[in-house]
Amino acid sequence: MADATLVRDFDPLATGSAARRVRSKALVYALLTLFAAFYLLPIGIVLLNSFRELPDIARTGFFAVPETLTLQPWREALTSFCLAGACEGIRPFYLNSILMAVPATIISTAFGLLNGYILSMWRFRGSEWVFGFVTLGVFLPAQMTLLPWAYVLGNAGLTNTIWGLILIHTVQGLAFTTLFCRNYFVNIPDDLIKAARIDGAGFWRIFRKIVLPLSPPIVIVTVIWQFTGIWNDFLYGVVFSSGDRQPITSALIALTAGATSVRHHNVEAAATILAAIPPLLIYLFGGKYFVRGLTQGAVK
Amino acid sequence: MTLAFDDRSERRLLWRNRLATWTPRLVLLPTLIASVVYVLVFTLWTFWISLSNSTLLPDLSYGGIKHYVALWNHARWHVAYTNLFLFGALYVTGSLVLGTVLAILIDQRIRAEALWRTIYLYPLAISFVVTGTAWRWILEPTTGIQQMLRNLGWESATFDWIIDRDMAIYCVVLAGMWQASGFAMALILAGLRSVDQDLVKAAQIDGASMARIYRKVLLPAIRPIFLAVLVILLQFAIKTFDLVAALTGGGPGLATNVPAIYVYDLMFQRGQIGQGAAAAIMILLALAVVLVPYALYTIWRQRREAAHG
Amino acid sequence: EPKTNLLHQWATGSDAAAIAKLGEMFAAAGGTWEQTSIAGHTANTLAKLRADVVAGNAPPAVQLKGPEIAEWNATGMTANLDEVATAGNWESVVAPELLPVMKPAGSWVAVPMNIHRVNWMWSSPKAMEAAGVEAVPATWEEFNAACEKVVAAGLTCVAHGSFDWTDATTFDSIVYGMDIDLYRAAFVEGDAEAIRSQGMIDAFAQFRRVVDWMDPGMPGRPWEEAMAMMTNGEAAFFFMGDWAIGTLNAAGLQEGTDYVCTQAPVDWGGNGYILNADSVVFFAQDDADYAEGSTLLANTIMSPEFQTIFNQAKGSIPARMDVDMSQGFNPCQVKSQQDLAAAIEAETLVRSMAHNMTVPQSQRGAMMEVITEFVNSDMSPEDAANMMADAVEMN
Amino acid sequence: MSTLSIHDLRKSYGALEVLRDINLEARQGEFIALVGPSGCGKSTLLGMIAGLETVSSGQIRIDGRLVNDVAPRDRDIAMVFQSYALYPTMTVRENMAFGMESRGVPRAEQESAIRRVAALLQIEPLLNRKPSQLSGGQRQRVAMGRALVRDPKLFLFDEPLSNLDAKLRVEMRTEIKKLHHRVAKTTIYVTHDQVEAMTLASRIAVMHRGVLQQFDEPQAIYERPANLFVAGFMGSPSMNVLPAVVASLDGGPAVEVLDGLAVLPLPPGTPLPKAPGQPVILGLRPEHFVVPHRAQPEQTVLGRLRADVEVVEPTGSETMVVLRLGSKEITARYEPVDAPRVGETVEILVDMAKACLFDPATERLL
Amino acid sequence: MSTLSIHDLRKSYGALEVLRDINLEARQGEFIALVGPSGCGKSTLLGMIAGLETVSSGQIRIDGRLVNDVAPRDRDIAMVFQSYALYPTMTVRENMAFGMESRGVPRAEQESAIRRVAALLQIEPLLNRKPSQLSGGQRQRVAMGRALVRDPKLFLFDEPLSNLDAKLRVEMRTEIKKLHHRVAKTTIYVTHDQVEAMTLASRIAVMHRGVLQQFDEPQAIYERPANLFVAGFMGSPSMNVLPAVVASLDGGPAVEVLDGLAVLPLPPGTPLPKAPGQPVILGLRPEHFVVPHRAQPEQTVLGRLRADVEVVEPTGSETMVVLRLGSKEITARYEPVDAPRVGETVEILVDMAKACLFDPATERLL
Ligand SMILES: Nc1ncnc2c1ncn2[C@@H]1O[C@H](COP(=O)(O)OP(=O)(O)OP(=O)(O)O)[C@@H](O)[C@H]1O
Ligand SMILES: Nc1ncnc2c1ncn2[C@@H]1O[C@H](COP(=O)(O)OP(=O)(O)OP(=O)(O)O)[C@@H](O)[C@H]1O
Ligand SMILES: [Mg+2]
Ligand SMILES: [Mg+2]
Repeated sequence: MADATLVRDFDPLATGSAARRVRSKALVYALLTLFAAFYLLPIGIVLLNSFRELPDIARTGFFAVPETLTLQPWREALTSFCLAGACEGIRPFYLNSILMAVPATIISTAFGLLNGYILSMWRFRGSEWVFGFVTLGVFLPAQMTLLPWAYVLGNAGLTNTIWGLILIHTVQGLAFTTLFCRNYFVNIPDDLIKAARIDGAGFWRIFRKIVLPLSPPIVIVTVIWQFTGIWNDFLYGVVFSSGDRQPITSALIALTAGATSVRHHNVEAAATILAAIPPLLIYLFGGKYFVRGLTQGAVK
Repeated sequence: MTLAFDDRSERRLLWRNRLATWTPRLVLLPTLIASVVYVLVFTLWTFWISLSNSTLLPDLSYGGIKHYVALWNHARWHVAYTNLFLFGALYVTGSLVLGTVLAILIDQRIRAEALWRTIYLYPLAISFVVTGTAWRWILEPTTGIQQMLRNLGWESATFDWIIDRDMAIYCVVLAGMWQASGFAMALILAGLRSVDQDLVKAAQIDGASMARIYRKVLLPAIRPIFLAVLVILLQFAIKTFDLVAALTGGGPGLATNVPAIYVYDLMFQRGQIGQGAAAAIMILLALAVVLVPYALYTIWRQRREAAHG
Repeated sequence: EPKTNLLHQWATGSDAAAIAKLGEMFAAAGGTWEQTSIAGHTANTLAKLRADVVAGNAPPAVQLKGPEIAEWNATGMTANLDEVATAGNWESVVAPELLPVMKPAGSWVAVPMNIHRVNWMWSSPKAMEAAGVEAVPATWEEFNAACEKVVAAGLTCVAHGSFDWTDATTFDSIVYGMDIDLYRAAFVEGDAEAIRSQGMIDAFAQFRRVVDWMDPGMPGRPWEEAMAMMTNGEAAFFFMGDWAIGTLNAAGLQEGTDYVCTQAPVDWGGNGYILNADSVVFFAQDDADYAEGSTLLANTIMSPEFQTIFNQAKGSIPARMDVDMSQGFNPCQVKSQQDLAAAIEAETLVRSMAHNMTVPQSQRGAMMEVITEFVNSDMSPEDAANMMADAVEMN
Repeated sequence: MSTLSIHDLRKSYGALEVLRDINLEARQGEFIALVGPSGCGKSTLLGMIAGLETVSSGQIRIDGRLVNDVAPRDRDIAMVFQSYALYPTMTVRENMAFGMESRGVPRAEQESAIRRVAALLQIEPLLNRKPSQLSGGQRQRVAMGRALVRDPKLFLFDEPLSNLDAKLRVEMRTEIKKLHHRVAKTTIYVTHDQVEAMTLASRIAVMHRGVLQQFDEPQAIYERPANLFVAGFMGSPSMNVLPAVVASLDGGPAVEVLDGLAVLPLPPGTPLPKAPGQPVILGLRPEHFVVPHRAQPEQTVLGRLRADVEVVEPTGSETMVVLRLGSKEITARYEPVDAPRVGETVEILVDMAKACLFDPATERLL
Repeated sequence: MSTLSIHDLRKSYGALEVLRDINLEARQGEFIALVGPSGCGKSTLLGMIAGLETVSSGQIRIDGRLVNDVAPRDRDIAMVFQSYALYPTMTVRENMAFGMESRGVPRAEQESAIRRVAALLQIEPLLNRKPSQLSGGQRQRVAMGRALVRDPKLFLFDEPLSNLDAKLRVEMRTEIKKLHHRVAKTTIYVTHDQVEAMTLASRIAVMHRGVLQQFDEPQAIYERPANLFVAGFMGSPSMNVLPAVVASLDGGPAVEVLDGLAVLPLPPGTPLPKAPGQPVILGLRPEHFVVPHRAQPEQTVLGRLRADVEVVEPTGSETMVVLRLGSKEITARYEPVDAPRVGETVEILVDMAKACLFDPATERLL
């Protein structure tokens, strides 16, 4: 598939006189820089303050040239900061988040791929309705589903387990992954599937040998989407996991709500950044595939 | 006429054929069941609860529409529902406009495009549970931009929207745009790239300025993408929760309350599950107002495209 | 083997440290300690509790307060602690005002962890001196006069960070200080007529004056920052409960020089006390281990050792009246205990509306909405009183 | 026995009927071209033969066996697609092996089949490349190779050349023709290019709007098109059609064209197609026009016309000339040396022995 | 004065040089075709003329004015694209008006220009439709209309017909030819279809790998291709090329082909291209072969060959026959009636007066 989103062969600003070309490019870069400052501001502020001493922050506020730089907040965030009842920093919760996000991402992506494959290449009467129905799940507000989920988890004996969270995120994710995968797979030429059927391949063999090898772009999209979504969710984590089994974002929710205890802004800043690292990394490395896959999958 | 092939192998083929037609449906079944439970049962349950006597805990006895009456008599709900439309409109148009501007800038064959794109897109990767703090720091007059400007010597600088009940909602919009405009940018950019480049060439030869080319030719050509982004953003807007919770907690006063916060507060903090459910149903209604026309439009467009080949 | 799992919202910092101590003591007594701490909004804790109950899996012990204890007691799912209570003779050592809260239907279902005083006013000696205010004002009239001076001196009179609960905390003190009977009728009984009365309108009018003395930066400001304005002399007065003591101690500030603690002004000249108490409710458990754990946990919480350690960290005072406070407590805490006794004596002790010790959550929520709206808008006192009465009547 | 026989086949998508009353038969080793304009149902028919589309009614038999309900894999067919449909993630070798693997053919056998076909198509050097690394012509060849390794009863082609550029298309056309001579498999070949159909097929089925218009040998279709549609569709430039009226000339049968501007004789002895004075439509191919001095002895029935030259289009080997005849334009083929210039008035003969007459009402050949 | 003149033009993308030493000139009203295989740089050259691509070095002048640095809008050109590039959200009328609006042409003038061009192209009934509601041919017409309303100095076409199907392409080709006669604007027309180039252009520029191979009139290019590339590219089927050796026959000049299998005379008086015994390459077009009984009196220099028939491809109006000559295959054009059958051995004459000889080393025409 052509790398349509990444290259552009024609540059409309490269016409006319050289002076005009230089002027328009300069304007473009100036604007880009301005916007970049706006987008980087929050993360920049957090990063800056995560290296500052607490009294320094207290004296001069968050927007100030630091007097001294220290790694102490980071050390504390990693090892001794008291969070959700434990004073071991954010490490224990990291593991929870990974144990939750990785399986839920994999399972929902796997189902999404299969569903998308069926809904685009093995259509049957009513399959469009099934698709529409599954996609509706995208729109349910989470607050509304909390109590029904409690019943389901209770009856399934999954309350306060990682598996309960995995179940929730998988079911919730199905809507998105199915939507993305279906919209991606409809772009695969029908002829390919027809050729494979004539070649004697059946449902599974076509999936494994033809469709899966073509899926990396959309797999990347769904994995990124699901992983960041699951990683960043706090509501389900708060309600359906307990104590030291909470995911990291749920543990960190304390930072945003007023608590009746002393605030360690610098440690919070460090913890905040540490918590954001996995999704950030994923975007950093998968970003360009994400944009590309998204446009092949999401918008149709 | 006798069959040219022996009966047994013919029948075996038939069976295999039949299995093949049913495999897809069987594989789809788990998802379908999950969706029926998740979408249908959960919604119906909530709807029933909204008509029940539930307060502290769910209670399935029928109680009439009292929760809806109470809901609409509640001043805070009015604030929340009004905010939903104000915030929704500003957030969606703001993100679209900002995303469009960014997409157009990035579309100019710039260097290190991936870098710029990542900068604008990364907020999507981070939860507001995490960045809410930073935004508070920035917007808070005593710690943020206002203070910085004053420290720099501009004594009368004022930027205190977040503590101004009339302006606080715009801070929420601003932070929301910060998070979502990258997403809009990515999709619009890809849309721009999918437009036939010959159109730009043709318009240039036609003597149109770049502004005119985008306004008259390129942006209209990707209208379907705008619509898709619009719908995605709108459902983000309607479900907005942690953005507000982290940034203003619904304050100052009740100024930035939104329905999702209201639902959560009533259902869980106040123990008025029935009224919370009624509010949730109102959210779904708002969603339907957005989605039904979109679905109809999509179907109509598909029909039309099919008709024209 | 006794086991427990305490659901609470002391998730970070010194709170978390205090709870960790409870865990240690529980474990030392032979129990297996688990906790579920849920930060942020109380709604999170309650959501978790509701979800667990709905899932048929009620947690053994939950941090809950005031009328909520009664509400959950009414569901019939709470445990009965009468036996332990009798054995520990709790009836006679716990502050009497707490008894109806801990045994809403006659049986013990909860144990108190502490007593917070809500109606503290913190004053800055530095600011008062700068403004020429000689004594800490004792009545609202004096307070108003003092504020005039403070403002004239170019300082902020009232340091404040506006959230619904801080606004309500301040208003608690005003209503209580102006008319204790009104407080009882309106905020304890939830009587709409009382709320609509002239007394409440007067209270709102006084509240308006207080709000006008706050600086414009107050909405959404963390209360620690507001308190810092007071301690460093930018502002003269600060209304906040005694949990402030933890932060003051941590910053190494001294009572008397850096700040002064007195009760918020009262116009009726006596000794007042608005009380708030954290408590743990126990839910009935099928598992014998957990049932046993509940007994152990209740006893641990009620033990003088825990009450001492916990409250020294939190700034509150022990819920047991018989704990020796001569060692390791802040002077304000000592004063708190003395005032509590005096208030019980004078029958001026009340529970706090703002901190969810009186009316049900639905009514309290409605009251707090009106209060915080009042602070953040230019609503008139009459409208505010009417709105609050309407809201209470509806819920 | 015929390899493929189709009887009263019908296909509809819901209310939309896309194929009607198709009857077709392919003898062992025959090369049948299905030709027709876009959307006429060619691909649908091919899909039904392959088993990729369900049959609405009628019967399809392969080697006598009714296959209406047989899955594609069990029909013993191979197919080449317009898009080639090469599996993009597999090498050429894997593409060719895929069908055999699916059927569990032993590896050694697979290898030898691939080697044989690769040699036949001269694609040995490409075996380890991915489709994206191949040129259009190479992809086309690989697609054929994939069909050939299977050694099926029936070959199906769906516009296999239409993605190639003009030059390559001509070359590949000749290759397919040679290949068919060599392997002599029964072949159904869909195309919308009438030249391909003419040059390749032993018989051509012309379709229009889901209905089979004519099914005959190429030369027969070209010379005696069954109706105006076939006449217009087959041949490029198209057959010129002129409204005419039955008349007589020198006692023999004739037609009068262009409101009496000219009278053209019909071969003597032709039974009068209609009563004199009745309208007919006269069809003349560009090569039926003859420059006077080039008239051949065997061309005996010649009409004569005068016309103005409108456009001259030299293609190198021949020159097409658009002539204006009253309100009508006709295209005539000239040898390059004989070509007139634009604006000239020329005299030209018509070889009426080859002319076709159609009924204006039914549009059928008379 | 020439409308367009290009001098020593060069274009490179980074290290990749895509155009080299292009020198080209279009006289007022001329129709120039740029032809060459895919990727040879045609579109790039056109883009540079339009101002859509920067110039690496060299000069482009329009009406004598150096336009290297002039923006497209100020070059007074119009362009028709392969994809038509119609603005999809505007109606046909708006599409045509867009350029004038951008330039601030008064509305009344716009209207009259649109009316004039719509009448010329017979697209009045389409004016209020959107491009998506048009057929391929109609879109093509509208794209031309949009270029025409502007009344520019120079028309640029980039493969305007290659998205149409074979039939429509032929029709539109004729229309463009007529249109050019009517409006007589200088036109640069890019195509990779040599037939289009031949039929439309007054002069053809053949390009290959970014280098201009030959720039001459169509007939000259067809009959005297400058080198083997042009010879092979122009004409379909391609010119047959045979290795040959210079020899003599009956005292006259001749060439010996196929290791002495045959000796073919060259026109008497032709200067010997090379010393006898030297290798040359003989180029023969399919129509240079003549069936013995069809030989015309003017064809005096005839060679004679015997060959086996390999493939017969009837197209209706003519029949292409692939003949095997030793190890070589050649394609010859036959009248359908004269066509042999596969497997026969035939005798055929070669019209050597039209033969081309090339130098095997330089590949240039001798
Ligand atoms: N799945 C379908 N549902 C409805 N109509 C269809 C479907 N598939 C094809 N058609 C219609 O059936 C008709 C025949 O289509 P088909 O693809 O067979 O045409 P074709 O002759 O192959 O055309 P082309 O030369 O463009 O490939 C068309 O009018 C098409 O719109
Ligand atoms: N922006 C670019 N960057 C690098 N190389 C380019 C670019 N644009 C074109 N090329 C290269 O320049 C060469 C000429 O391209 P061009 O599009 O002019 O060919 P063309 O003759 O128009 O081919 P076609 O017939 O396929 O349209 C090609 O090899 C192409 O790969
Ligand atoms: Mg087709
Ligand atoms: Mg090109």
